[in-house]
Amino acid sequence: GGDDGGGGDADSDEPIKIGIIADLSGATGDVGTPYNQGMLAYVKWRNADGGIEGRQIDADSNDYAYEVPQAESLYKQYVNDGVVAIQGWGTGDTEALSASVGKDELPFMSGSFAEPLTDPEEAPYNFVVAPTYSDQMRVALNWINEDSGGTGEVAVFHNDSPFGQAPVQDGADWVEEKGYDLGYESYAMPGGSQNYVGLLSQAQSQGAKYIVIQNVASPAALVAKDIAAQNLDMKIVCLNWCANELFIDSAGADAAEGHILIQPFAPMSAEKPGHDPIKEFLEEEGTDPETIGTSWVQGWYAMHAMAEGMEATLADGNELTGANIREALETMGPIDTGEVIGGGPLEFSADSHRGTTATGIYQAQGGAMVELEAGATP
Amino acid sequence: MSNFINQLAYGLADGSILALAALGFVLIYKATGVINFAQGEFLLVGAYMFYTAYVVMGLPLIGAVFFGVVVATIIGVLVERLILRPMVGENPISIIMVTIGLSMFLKAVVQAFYGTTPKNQPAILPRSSVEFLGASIPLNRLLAIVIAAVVLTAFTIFFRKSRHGIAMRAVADDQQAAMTMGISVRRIFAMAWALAAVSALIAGVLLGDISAVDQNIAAFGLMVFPVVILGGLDSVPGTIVGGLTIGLLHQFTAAYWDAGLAGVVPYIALVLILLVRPYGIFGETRIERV
Amino acid sequence: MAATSTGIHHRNYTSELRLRATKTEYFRLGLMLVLLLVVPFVLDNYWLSIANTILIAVIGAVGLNILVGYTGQISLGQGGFMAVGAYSSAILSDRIGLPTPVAILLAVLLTAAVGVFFGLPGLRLKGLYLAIATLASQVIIEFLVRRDYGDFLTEGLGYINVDRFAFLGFEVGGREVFEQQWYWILLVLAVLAVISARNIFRTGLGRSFMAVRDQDIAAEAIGVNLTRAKLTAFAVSSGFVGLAGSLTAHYSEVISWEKFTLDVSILYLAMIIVGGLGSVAGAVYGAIFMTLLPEVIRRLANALESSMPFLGDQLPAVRNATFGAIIIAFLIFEPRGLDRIWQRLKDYVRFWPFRY
Amino acid sequence: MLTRAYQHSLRGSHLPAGQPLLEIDNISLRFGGVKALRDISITVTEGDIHAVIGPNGAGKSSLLNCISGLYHPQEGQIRLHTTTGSGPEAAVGEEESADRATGELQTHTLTRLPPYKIARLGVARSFQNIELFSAMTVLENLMLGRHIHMKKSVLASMLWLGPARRQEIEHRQLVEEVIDLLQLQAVRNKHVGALAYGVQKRVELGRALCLQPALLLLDEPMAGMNAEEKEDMARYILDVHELAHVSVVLIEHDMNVVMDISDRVSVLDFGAKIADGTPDEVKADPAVIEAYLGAEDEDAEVREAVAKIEHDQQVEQGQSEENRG
Amino acid sequence: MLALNNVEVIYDDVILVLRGLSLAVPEGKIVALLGSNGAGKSTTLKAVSGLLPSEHGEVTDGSVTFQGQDITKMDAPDRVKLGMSLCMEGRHVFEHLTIAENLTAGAYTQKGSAEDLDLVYTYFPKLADMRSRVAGYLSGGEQQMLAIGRALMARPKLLMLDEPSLGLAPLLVQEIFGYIKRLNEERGLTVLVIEQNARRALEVADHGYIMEQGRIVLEGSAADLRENPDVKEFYLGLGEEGGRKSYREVKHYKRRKRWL
Ligand SMILES: Nc1ncnc2c1ncn2[C@@H]1O[C@H](COP(=O)(O)OP(=O)(O)OP(=O)(O)O)[C@@H](O)[C@H]1O
Ligand SMILES: Nc1ncnc2c1ncn2[C@@H]1O[C@H](COP(=O)(O)OP(=O)(O)OP(=O)(O)O)[C@@H](O)[C@H]1O
Ligand SMILES: [Mg+2]
Ligand SMILES: [Mg+2]
Repeated sequence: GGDDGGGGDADSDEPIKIGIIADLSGATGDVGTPYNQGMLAYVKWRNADGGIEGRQIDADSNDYAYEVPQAESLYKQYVNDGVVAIQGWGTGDTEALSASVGKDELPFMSGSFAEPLTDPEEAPYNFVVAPTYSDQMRVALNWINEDSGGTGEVAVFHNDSPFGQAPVQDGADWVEEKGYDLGYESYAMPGGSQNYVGLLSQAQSQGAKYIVIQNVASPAALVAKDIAAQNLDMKIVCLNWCANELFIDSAGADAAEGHILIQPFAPMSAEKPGHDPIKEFLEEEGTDPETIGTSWVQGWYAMHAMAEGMEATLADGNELTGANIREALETMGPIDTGEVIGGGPLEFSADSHRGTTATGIYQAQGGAMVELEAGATP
Repeated sequence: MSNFINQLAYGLADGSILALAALGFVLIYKATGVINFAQGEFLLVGAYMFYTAYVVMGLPLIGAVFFGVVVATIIGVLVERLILRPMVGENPISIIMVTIGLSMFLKAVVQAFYGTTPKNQPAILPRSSVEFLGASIPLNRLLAIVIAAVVLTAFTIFFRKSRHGIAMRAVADDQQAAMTMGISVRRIFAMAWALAAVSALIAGVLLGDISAVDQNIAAFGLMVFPVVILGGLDSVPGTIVGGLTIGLLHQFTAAYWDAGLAGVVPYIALVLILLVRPYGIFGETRIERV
Repeated sequence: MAATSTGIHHRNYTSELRLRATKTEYFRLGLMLVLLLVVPFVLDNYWLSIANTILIAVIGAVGLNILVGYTGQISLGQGGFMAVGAYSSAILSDRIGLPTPVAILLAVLLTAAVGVFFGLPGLRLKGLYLAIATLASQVIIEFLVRRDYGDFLTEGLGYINVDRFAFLGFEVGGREVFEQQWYWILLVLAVLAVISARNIFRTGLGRSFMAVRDQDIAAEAIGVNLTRAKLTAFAVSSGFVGLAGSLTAHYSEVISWEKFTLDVSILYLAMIIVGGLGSVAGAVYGAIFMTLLPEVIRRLANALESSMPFLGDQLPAVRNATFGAIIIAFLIFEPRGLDRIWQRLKDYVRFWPFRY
Repeated sequence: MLTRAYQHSLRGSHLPAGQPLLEIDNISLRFGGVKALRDISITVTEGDIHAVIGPNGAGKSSLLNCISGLYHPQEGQIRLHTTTGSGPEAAVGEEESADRATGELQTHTLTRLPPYKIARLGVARSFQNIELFSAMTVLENLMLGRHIHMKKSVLASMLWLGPARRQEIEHRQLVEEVIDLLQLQAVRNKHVGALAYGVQKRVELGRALCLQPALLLLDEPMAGMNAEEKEDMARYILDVHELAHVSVVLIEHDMNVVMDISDRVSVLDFGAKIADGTPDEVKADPAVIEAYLGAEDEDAEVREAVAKIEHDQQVEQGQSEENRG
Repeated sequence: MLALNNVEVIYDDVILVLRGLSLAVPEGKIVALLGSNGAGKSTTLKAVSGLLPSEHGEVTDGSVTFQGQDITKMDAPDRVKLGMSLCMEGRHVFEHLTIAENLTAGAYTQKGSAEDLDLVYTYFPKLADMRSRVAGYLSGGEQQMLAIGRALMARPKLLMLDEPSLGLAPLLVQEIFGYIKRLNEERGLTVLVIEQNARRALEVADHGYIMEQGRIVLEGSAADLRENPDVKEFYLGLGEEGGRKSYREVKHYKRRKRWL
């Protein structure tokens, strides 16, 4: 039993139960760990701040090691524990659970920004808190179109999985739709490679000057290293999961220099108003804000979006159930993120769970992420 | 043409490192009959040990290498002593499972100490490139090939010439009979594991240098399987042939076909080769006489 | 088996061929049945979902044990074969619109056929070489499913949503009863799987599998067609595995390639080794053990965390290390698995207090 | 002659005694540069115990392996004669009458057949180093001997009730007779791995017998046994031969055994046949003595005794042949 | 030279195989150990050469001394260095090694010497012809020769042979026992031999032991044993009247001798 546990009456003061499915030790543990820390930090901060309408958040976070079966098992545990919402992580678990969360009426946010998840018809309880991979790809193509002066060749290197493929077709469609004079080819990046010179040579024979990468940081960094070693005249445009400090650090400041990072969540170095609470919190905790990476900020604001939805539900005097949270998220209007996400607010509606289409564009300069443009939209 | 040479160099470099990683695997199998699923984690541990010595403890390069070798030897011997020795004589599948458990354990321990973020390590091998027939080949790849070649040759000679080589094979064939020859099975086992750990350390350090010191190094271990099977589970020269073949296959598939297939093609090649040569290219045929 | 028959006298072959002979054995069986029947009424949905996971794992592990434990063909392709069962069943029922049980049946047959195909190298390869060749089948199947050429499998979605299990007007209900109803379905299937596997090894067919494992030359010399025996073993085993795969699909209602990775193959291998190779009961124990172990470790670790907060960040690593260490320790302690421990326990109790 | 009341005949051949059963025709076998067999021709007659002897490495085991299909000679042919309707299948439950030859003569060329097909023609064997299914019980090993006679449907096996069970019981009866013949009752449910060496050898013989063989190939069944155990084994082989009328090809190094129990002896050396004949002829052959037997070492007393026994035996044999005629 | 005092051996903690066995091998002599299958002969040799631990066996009582030194708990390889060499039952050649490599492995403690190799090759010329053949493909008898030759490579003072004639042709059995005698006479090698071929063993041996069920039941000089009527009947296969009985004449039911 236990399907209501954390919900209860509008004016109960029981803690609000949230389940977190985190990757702390699996394939994406390098970004999954700070993301999870960011979420938990937010919870701590918010609770210290009086919680949500006076109620504390009780976030139960568990590692699923990036293994879908473990995610499913955790999910069932959370459902049984009576959580009212779930924070997921990867594409695999998000997809695997999207039908279940729909049936169980549990709002679900995650680090997977695939386009189909924004469609309430397809995934009624999934909310995407950032521009989708496809939107990021569109922004990237816009930028490339401009940077190249209207013609050029683009090679898309993507993780060889649905996560990697997610924006590939949409990108091609975008080029066509916009009538860009850009060549567009996509290449799968095999896992576990020790160099991408083979891929680069294919890109080279295509004549590509731009490499859009939809993958995590380590392989993207390897591409940067290889480009540097080969003295190739190519510019990398990283989307989301490789658009972070890890990419720059792993590649080394030299190899990363000049590459473009499409990152919807402003890193600490961008100094947005939304970073203030984070800094405050960190100073209290005695942590140096400089050491905080983008993924951490992503976690913080993903949790923020969820908390705001809950707050709106309670503020409306509604019982805190999944369905009510969903409705609140859809109807509450913009959620302020202090310009951290896409340089503006998030907003969901009943027809679209696409929080925003805007993203920041950064460039690696001197080993840091330097903002080129905030709130770029397709 | 220049592109081809470039790919060749990269493929050979990856292949040499693969061969080194496979060498440890083969040594263990040859002497003890154990299939070590934790070979990738040995690479991982090796890379992190070196990182600890070189970056965290700030030892000079030589000192760091020495430290790494010593620690790797100790780990190899400990693993043999504590985990594999009690399993002597058990079903090979159970032993495989133990090494799988070991791999989980080692990986988790590395994670507990070093976290999941990749570590920055200053370049050990020069990053500059040399021009060759119009191709620019990074020096670190070339040096990786050279180092691997030296180590592999040393090992091959060791096994050809030294009586330990024969002793190892004898132990692999029949432990009891080896004992009656005065061969200390324990010593041979410990030696095999220690040597395997050391060769894994070298491979791990090279890998860490050309890509990054992170958890992905362990994943490289999975590629060891097609290598050793191709060359023959118990053949030292086989690791070289297998390593280079797989390295090149991988590289050329990525460069001239579909990079996504690069992970699969070695396996397809492997199955095809096995159908022609069921014990790999140099593997010892299992003797079944009645 | 030998030990259990001490002091029992059979009057005819029929009675000797029975699986259970003594009153104690019948008593144990009865006890177990009662337990199985009571389970859905005492467990909450979460633990029921674990029970369901175990039941599916039982089917898969029994199937794998037929191949690895009984026939001696090490397989690392379990995940791939489960994927075949899952995807085919999902497509047949969802897209083609076949009734679920029919889809499952066809999926089982298809997986058996695919198993035979990937078992072909087994005709020439032995031992570890075969193991690695089956690793190749895992890699290849996983790649095909992940790559999904022509969007044939998932229609570009990357995953398939599977409709709720329904048959002849019956449909599994919502959250309240979902786990319970599945429990009954899975229990029946798992019990059937276990019984039929045991039956196989009471007959000549099963013996010929074991003969191939123990001494293939001698097996051939007494007339066992190795090709046929091995391929049959691959087919039967893959059939069970395909069933487990397609049940996974219908039970979890969504499938993607990430559910059938090499880790799954290794997990199942762990089940049968920890449970006991070449023993149907062992596969069952192994499935239970390996499904519960991470759960138990997680709960223990979480409990520990509150008393030892410094563990905090390291918790997942500590948990994984513990998991690995337990497997190692367990196999060092008893390489022949839980089944063996159980046998010894029974002997101990039976002969107590006269131990020698 | 002694008989026992067994329901099943263990003999799988219906050729009349004295007819050629197996013809080995100029076979040669090479392993790389090693010539294991050179141009060997041997004919095994139905109803005989045919011994093959020779120094170590002469190719005896290889010859047996060629017959049972584990090796394929590069040259030459091996033919097995059977009669239609007389395969082991038909022999189940039939009453045995030695002189009945049903159906037509059929000749099978074994040289290219895989081992399991040869086994199905009724050629059963034991191995030089025991090759039992060590993880199984004696009973299971013997039941495996029935493999070629059993139906192996997957579905029926899974169901158990009905055909599968009936079949198990049916074949179990014959197996029990073999257990009785070889006195294996006490170890029926033991794992063979745990049995004494001599008993394992007997189980191996039993497994071959369960096939209801037309021809039984035994590779050094008495190696590693002391005098007493050899006597037992000899007795079992003779029982198989005399009670079940199974033709036997026997490899053995103990000359006393060979000379005592075999009807015919072929001698190999370096892969070639150097002699062929009755035990007495072979024993007297100087080539055989030089290559194999060595200088006669038994004291005169023993030799005399042997000669006397042999004489008695021949007389006895002569009588029994007369009786038959 | 070698003495076993009251040795008790247990396998797997439960199977009691040797029950207080004592025997002595004097320096420079050949001693034969006879007994039926499963009597514990091989176990005795394993206890002497330290192989029991690798089979879950253990000497639980008594002691083994070699040249006055207590070696009951010593590691197997160290015993080889002391000069004891065992040629195991069932050959146990290294299948994947060539004959030459097998012999080299045999000389592991001796750091290899060509002289020993030549010695073995002169004793077993057949091996010399086949030196680069892989041992696993040799015929049974050839493997047996190799196993004995390999044991000699360690330059033992005490050579222990477990059923050396197993599977050997008569001529070769004769030869092998000839070599044993020769090695004993020419090089003063002490030999402890287990044999089923009792006639042959008692011919070359100076002393014999007969064991049953883990105990010595009869001992004496080889000559005495040859004349013992029980030994004659049960080990030498001679009929009661002294002549050899034909195997054809063996009864289904016959007298068995057990010394218990
Ligand atoms: N599979 C094989 N590969 C290579 N050589 C082989 C093979 N089988 C047998 N031989 C060789 O063929 C020859 C004959 O061997 P075989 O085993 O037939 O001898 P044998 O007469 O049975 O001897 P023994 O009495 O010692 O058992 C030997 O020299 C052996 O080395
Ligand atoms: N590793 C072992 N574990 C358990 N029991 C064993 C083991 N080795 C031998 N035995 C048992 O010990 C007893 C004596 O065995 P051993 O091999 O010493 O006999 P043996 O006299 O050499 O016989 P054989 O003539 O058959 O070689 C046998 O009953 C055997 O079953
Ligand atoms: Mg032979
Ligand atoms: Mg013995």
